[in-house]
Amino acid sequence: MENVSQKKNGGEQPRIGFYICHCGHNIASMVDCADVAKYVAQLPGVVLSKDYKYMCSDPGQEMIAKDIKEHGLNRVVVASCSPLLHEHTFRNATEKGGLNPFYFQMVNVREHDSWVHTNREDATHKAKALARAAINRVAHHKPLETKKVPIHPDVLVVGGGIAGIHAAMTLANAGKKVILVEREPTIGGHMAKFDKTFPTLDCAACILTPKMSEVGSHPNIRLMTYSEVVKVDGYVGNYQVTIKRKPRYVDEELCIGCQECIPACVFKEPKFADEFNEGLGKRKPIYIPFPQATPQVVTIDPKVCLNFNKKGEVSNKCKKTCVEACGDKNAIDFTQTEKFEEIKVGAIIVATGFKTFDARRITQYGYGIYPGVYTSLEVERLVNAAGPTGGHVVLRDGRKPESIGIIHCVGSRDEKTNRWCSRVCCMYSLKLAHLLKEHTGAEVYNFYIDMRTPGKNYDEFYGKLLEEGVHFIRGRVGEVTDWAFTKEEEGKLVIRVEDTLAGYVRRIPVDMVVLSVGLEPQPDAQDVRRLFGMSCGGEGFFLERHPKLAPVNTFTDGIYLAGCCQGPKDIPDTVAQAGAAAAEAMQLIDRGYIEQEPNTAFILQDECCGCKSCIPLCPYTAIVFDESTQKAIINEALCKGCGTCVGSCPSGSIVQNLFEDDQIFSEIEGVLSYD
Amino acid sequence: MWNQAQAQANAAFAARRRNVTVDPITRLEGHGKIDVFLDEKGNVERAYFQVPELRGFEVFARGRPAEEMPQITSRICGVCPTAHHMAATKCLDSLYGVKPTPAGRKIRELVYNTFMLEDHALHVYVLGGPDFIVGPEAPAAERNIVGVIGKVGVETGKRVIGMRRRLRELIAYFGGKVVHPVLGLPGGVSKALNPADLPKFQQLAKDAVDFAQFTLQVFKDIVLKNSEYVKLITSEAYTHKTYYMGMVDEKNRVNFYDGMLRVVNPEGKEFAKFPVENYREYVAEHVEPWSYMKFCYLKPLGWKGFEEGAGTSVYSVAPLARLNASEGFSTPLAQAAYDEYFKTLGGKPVHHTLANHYARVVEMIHAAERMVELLNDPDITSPDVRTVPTNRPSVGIGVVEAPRGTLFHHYETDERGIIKMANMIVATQNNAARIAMSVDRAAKALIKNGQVREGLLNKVEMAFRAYDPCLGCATHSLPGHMPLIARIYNHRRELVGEIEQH
Amino acid sequence: MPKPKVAFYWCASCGGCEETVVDLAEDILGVVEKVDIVLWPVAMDFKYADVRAMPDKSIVATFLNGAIRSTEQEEMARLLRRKSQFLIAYGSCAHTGGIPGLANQFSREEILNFVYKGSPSTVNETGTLPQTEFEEQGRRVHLPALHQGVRSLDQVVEVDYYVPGCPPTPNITKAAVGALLEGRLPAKGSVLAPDIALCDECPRKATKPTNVAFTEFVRPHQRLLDPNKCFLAQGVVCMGPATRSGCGSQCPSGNMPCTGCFGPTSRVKDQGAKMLSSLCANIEPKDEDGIDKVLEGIPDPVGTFYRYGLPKSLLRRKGGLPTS
Amino acid sequence: MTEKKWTPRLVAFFCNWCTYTAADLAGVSRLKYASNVRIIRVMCSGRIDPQFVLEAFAKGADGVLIGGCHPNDCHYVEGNYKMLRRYRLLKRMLADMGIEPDRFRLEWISAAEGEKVKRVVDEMVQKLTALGPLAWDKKLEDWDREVKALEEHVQAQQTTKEVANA
Repeated sequence: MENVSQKKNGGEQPRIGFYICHCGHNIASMVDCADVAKYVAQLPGVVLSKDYKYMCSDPGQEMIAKDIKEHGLNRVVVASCSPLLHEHTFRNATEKGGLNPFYFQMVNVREHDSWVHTNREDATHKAKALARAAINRVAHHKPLETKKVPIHPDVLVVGGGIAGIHAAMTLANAGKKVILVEREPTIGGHMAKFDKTFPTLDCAACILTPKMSEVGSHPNIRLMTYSEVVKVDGYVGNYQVTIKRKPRYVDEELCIGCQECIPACVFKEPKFADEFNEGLGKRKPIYIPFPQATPQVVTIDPKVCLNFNKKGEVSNKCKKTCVEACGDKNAIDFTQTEKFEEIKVGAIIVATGFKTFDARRITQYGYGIYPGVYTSLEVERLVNAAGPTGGHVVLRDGRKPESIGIIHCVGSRDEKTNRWCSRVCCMYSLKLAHLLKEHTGAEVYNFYIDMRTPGKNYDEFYGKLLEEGVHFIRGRVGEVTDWAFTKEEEGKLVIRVEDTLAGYVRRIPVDMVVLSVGLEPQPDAQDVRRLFGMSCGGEGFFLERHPKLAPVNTFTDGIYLAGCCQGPKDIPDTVAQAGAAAAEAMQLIDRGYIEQEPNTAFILQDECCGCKSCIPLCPYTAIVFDESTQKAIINEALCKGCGTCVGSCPSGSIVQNLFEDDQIFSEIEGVLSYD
Repeated sequence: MWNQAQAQANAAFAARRRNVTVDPITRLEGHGKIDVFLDEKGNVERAYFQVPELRGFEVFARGRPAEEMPQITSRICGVCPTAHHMAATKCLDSLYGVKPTPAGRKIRELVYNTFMLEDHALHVYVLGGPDFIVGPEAPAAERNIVGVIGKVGVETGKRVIGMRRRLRELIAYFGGKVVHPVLGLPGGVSKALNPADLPKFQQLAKDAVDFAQFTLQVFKDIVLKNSEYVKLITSEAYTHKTYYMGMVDEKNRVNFYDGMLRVVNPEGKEFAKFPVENYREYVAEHVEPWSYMKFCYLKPLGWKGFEEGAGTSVYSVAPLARLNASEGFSTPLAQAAYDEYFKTLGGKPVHHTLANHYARVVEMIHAAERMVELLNDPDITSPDVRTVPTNRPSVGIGVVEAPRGTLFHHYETDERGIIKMANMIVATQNNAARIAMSVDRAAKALIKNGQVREGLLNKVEMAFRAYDPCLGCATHSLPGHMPLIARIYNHRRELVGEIEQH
Repeated sequence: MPKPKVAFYWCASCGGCEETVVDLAEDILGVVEKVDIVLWPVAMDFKYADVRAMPDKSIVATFLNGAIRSTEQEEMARLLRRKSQFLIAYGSCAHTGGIPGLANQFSREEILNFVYKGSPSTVNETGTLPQTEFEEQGRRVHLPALHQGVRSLDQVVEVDYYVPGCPPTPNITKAAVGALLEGRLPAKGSVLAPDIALCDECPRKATKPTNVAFTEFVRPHQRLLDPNKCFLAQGVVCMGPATRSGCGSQCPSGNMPCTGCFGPTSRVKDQGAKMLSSLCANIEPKDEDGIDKVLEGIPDPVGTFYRYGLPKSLLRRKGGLPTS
Repeated sequence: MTEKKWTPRLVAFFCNWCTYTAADLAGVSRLKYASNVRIIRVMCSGRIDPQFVLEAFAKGADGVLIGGCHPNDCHYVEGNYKMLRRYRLLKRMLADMGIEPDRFRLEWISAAEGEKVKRVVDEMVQKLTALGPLAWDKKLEDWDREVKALEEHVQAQQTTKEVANA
């Protein structure tokens, strides 16, 4: 009556080899490895028990393979770091020794022991208990086959900023088919808004726009702008992604980008806030964000277009002069509606970027109160030749500023807002200082806490600025106010700051204040995280699988990170990371298949009573009721191995490979057997 | 532990000198125990009848949902599970203040009378009857069902077994199971009678009446025609003058399932008649330090010890008592047998313990007749078998006449119907005092001048078996049949003898 | 050749198991012919002395029912173990502790104090309690001490086979006896009943939907129950999915849910935990309040999930109770 | 162990994706917490069979901690809800069996919350220390002594009997 799954493999007696890794001092300093090895040596079924400096090293792995052959081991246990790190390494070593790789069990004595405890005796004791559990457990292990699942060769890139663009190009040039999804009407992201880039001061447009048009025309890239990912199903190698295509009321295929419709619009003058220019400029209901926008396709904004009513429905109230202008191109199509499209891809690169800090949150800096206070991004547009003022730096009241204060770390390194350093502000503040001085000849003051200029030629750039006569005042600005104490302060904005070098509080009157706002996660980062099954760090940026060894991987296989959605970084780092993400995706795809952890569940057909309790529990509808046998069966291809049905089967008739009941029971007994 | 081993070893040696058989496995679970103490002359000074175990259903019922009680309490006794099941179910009606539907009530009554009949039959042919049918002096190994079959013939044996099977099938039909049925719920029963199955059961009921009368005939032929047996039945050794209690309908006729409780005094005059809800005013339990069984007595009279006659407060239940406490039966054949019964035994009340066997057979006839009546009632096949309770539960009291006598269940719950207090007084407890008296009587009669007469325990156990004592019920612990062990101590309080009977 | 010797004996049980053996009805005559019953207290008179006198292992099979709660029972269990080739735990009490096992949630003292002092019909001004040793004018009378808690048979002596059920049904009893007489025996320690849960043989199986999501749990008395529909589909807790089959789904045929007397399958260590797991996982609400609301329908989880098996469950007994 | 002063035994079942990873993060971040905890990895909190919890207590755990992904974050969509529902009733049942509520805890800990692993473990160890040993395994041993005692007693009896019959 004993159920099949409970039987040991072939009834053979376990011959276990145990190895504990010193990991240099990482483990050995807190755990008495030799003592643990000595303890394990006398446990039932253990044939040999060793401690070794670096188990993951080649000699370490070879030792395992060699011992298996020489000592006829049939089970292997390694106590070292987290299985999430090296389980595969040691499974392979086990396999090299001629054993099924799943006759292996790993014990986490580093992340879960030596690194988190302070008492050597207790840590050693814990290591023994954990080892004991693994020894118990491994005896119940069974030989398993990893499933090979073919991979869909296409890649989805989410986000059309420089990160997404570069990743897409890299993949496309390598011959991979790429789908690039961008929620705005054009790709380009933040970089497209920049004027010049530090430290080289080459113009952003000059280096970015060629790449953009390349993307637009690349045979291997399918560009989906004004679109959003709304659903992600499937798993590594085989994702089904649903994409929402917002109606732009212009047919992308038919529109040739001649833009004749724009002057033809019934609105003679642009009168609506222009997002691309941070609201400093105006646009019409029918518009193209900026001249080099990709795709070169106009967009109609139903919120303001006369042809739509308040509810956003087509009212046909408008003369539709734009349609006339478009003529027989017939590109304008008011009947467009939201569409959903499902695509299949093997890998996904998430490059959804960042949002700049909302300067209103620091009221004492007066943004939104004093017209003379600008954010750095606004200034990027002001100094840009293609910007709302054609590159002339004039204040909202039209005056030319004679003195300018640039306040660093707005929304960065601040207990009250964001604790992290946004990494790019110092450099772009220097750049803006340079540009503003160049454009206006004004006195430029930089208010900084620390000047952070790591990176190639960065500090040199800082040096150059110092020579240009830009003022640097060290100290966090207390407030920006128009309350004048003295004659010369009148009509100016006064920046009050404690100069920590001079050691006293100063009041600097200026015409223009620039707030160097920090970088934040996108407001919808949490939704995006859930969409792709990723994790977020405490600050809300997406979490990489490992800060050093897997910086562009996420905890979900086949989903990679690029750019500032993972954390603040400058363009060079972003591009480098995008390349890395592309490479990771490629090595996944080019393998052609993925090996799936064989931790799937199966139902014992003779034992299942057909109570159907498990069926609604499966999130992947992998369990079905077979009317002919009157029993439930699991479709292994759909099973993802969560084991929920196993834990819930009232008659214990479902088994999960790698996590069988008796394996876990023996583990429980192990961790509790003290001596 | 060690001391007990010592004591037993010493006892062994002491006993061997008087060469009385001594059993090294002592104090066996499931034994009633009798400790007999002799005076200097070697005559009985005092005999203690003990029941050595207790399970405490009342306590572990706490925290359980009340609706589970019919199933939980039926495990008090697997010989009369239906009695506990039904008492508990009626207790739930009272707890939730809900009246069963006509069909619900009648199905309960049908099942209950069927149970009474088959349980009585079990006793007559398997448990107690063999004493008479095979004969009290017959070798022990023959005084059992097989012996009975040998005596009355395989055909009769088959008929008995077959009839019990069919009766139990009816119980199983409604109760799912025959041992520990599940039909009882407040306001009725869980399952209706499918009209298609009615004829089958009506036939059964008819056969049951024949069977009951046949049984009465067997009893008359084998027992009443045998003057030895009649002498035995009416002998002093098995006669006790006590009060009697039984459940009666509005015309004071025997009713097993429902009614008022009536008590008559040793002269047969009505002492009390009360609704079951007032049981605590009339019935009380007395604790003795030497037994786990509590001894019931009539509360208004107070505990007067193990006394009989005028001064007693001891009362008795079960068939003998039911017939004494009633004024007849509602069904003709039973009524006739009732009259003949008292005529045969010299008028009411009958004080002879062994007459229980006779009374039991009379009751079998009534149970069978009730089956016929109920199965011919048009309500019986109605699908409307249960009223869902809507009242807030608080206190419930339910009483039935179990084969072995009056059975009380009493629960108190919180507003969710979760048991806070459960109390039960079980058939055999009502008889406990009288049983103890029978033991003392038998011992005194059969032990003289230190001479322990053979067959002591045969005789004593016959007295027990007449009550059909269910010590399982009594302490909510032991099974229906009760093996015995008696120990004899001399005036120096030394164990001089130990006799077992199973 | 001599007939094989068979014995029936009970410990702390209600006698229902004995009744079942009697319920073999006609077959009993058959059994009686095939075997030599050496001990059967409910229906035959024998002296234990005779059993004791037997050579060890001379009884082929002893069917022992009832839980173990005292040394007396243990003594007898050990004696019969010694005399028998096969010791069979017969019925829920011997198998998993049975309903008396629910006493493992209470202490002996709680029981004594209520029964002899607290109960409303007891009159006991002197507060007398039964004594293990009571002396009256030099007369010493002994009562066995009640023991703390209840045990299944295999927690006391080695058991070869189990026949489950409260009580076991005649059909599986017959099958078990047959298997023994014909030597068709499964692995030692087996439960002599199908190793598949009750739904397999339940006539209501087809009416269980594949998407049951509990929005409430209904107690049987709270609603009229559909005589043909799966109880779980009606929101009534039914232990069937966590309970061995073999009884012929008797309780459902009486239109009441299974309460689990056949015990868990061989693959389950703790019947109650498994049933709890399956029921709860299928609750509909996701918030704690919503979940708790649904769970109000299970006011007594221990009594519901361990009705017959508390002593054999993983925890066996309530914590903090005296151990001796 | 016996002469060593008592410290609580805490068994933790962590899901692979969130809480186990958080424990790794706690390690990488070199956070320090009580060494009493023994972490057992399962793929999803939905896999945690109430039997595991009971077994842990029965085998001598003083407390059991379950860690899973935050609501809506389950790597397997809803496994954590399945566990939450079991938890609600299991906790009540354990109380009926005399196990204090503080000995059994469910926490949602995301992969980023290494800090929370430390906090929860330390809190729980503190509470368990205050509660003292549960020692269910010892309790059962004590209870089963009476069985052993009887075994000896019966042996003793056998010998006395032989003497008697000799």
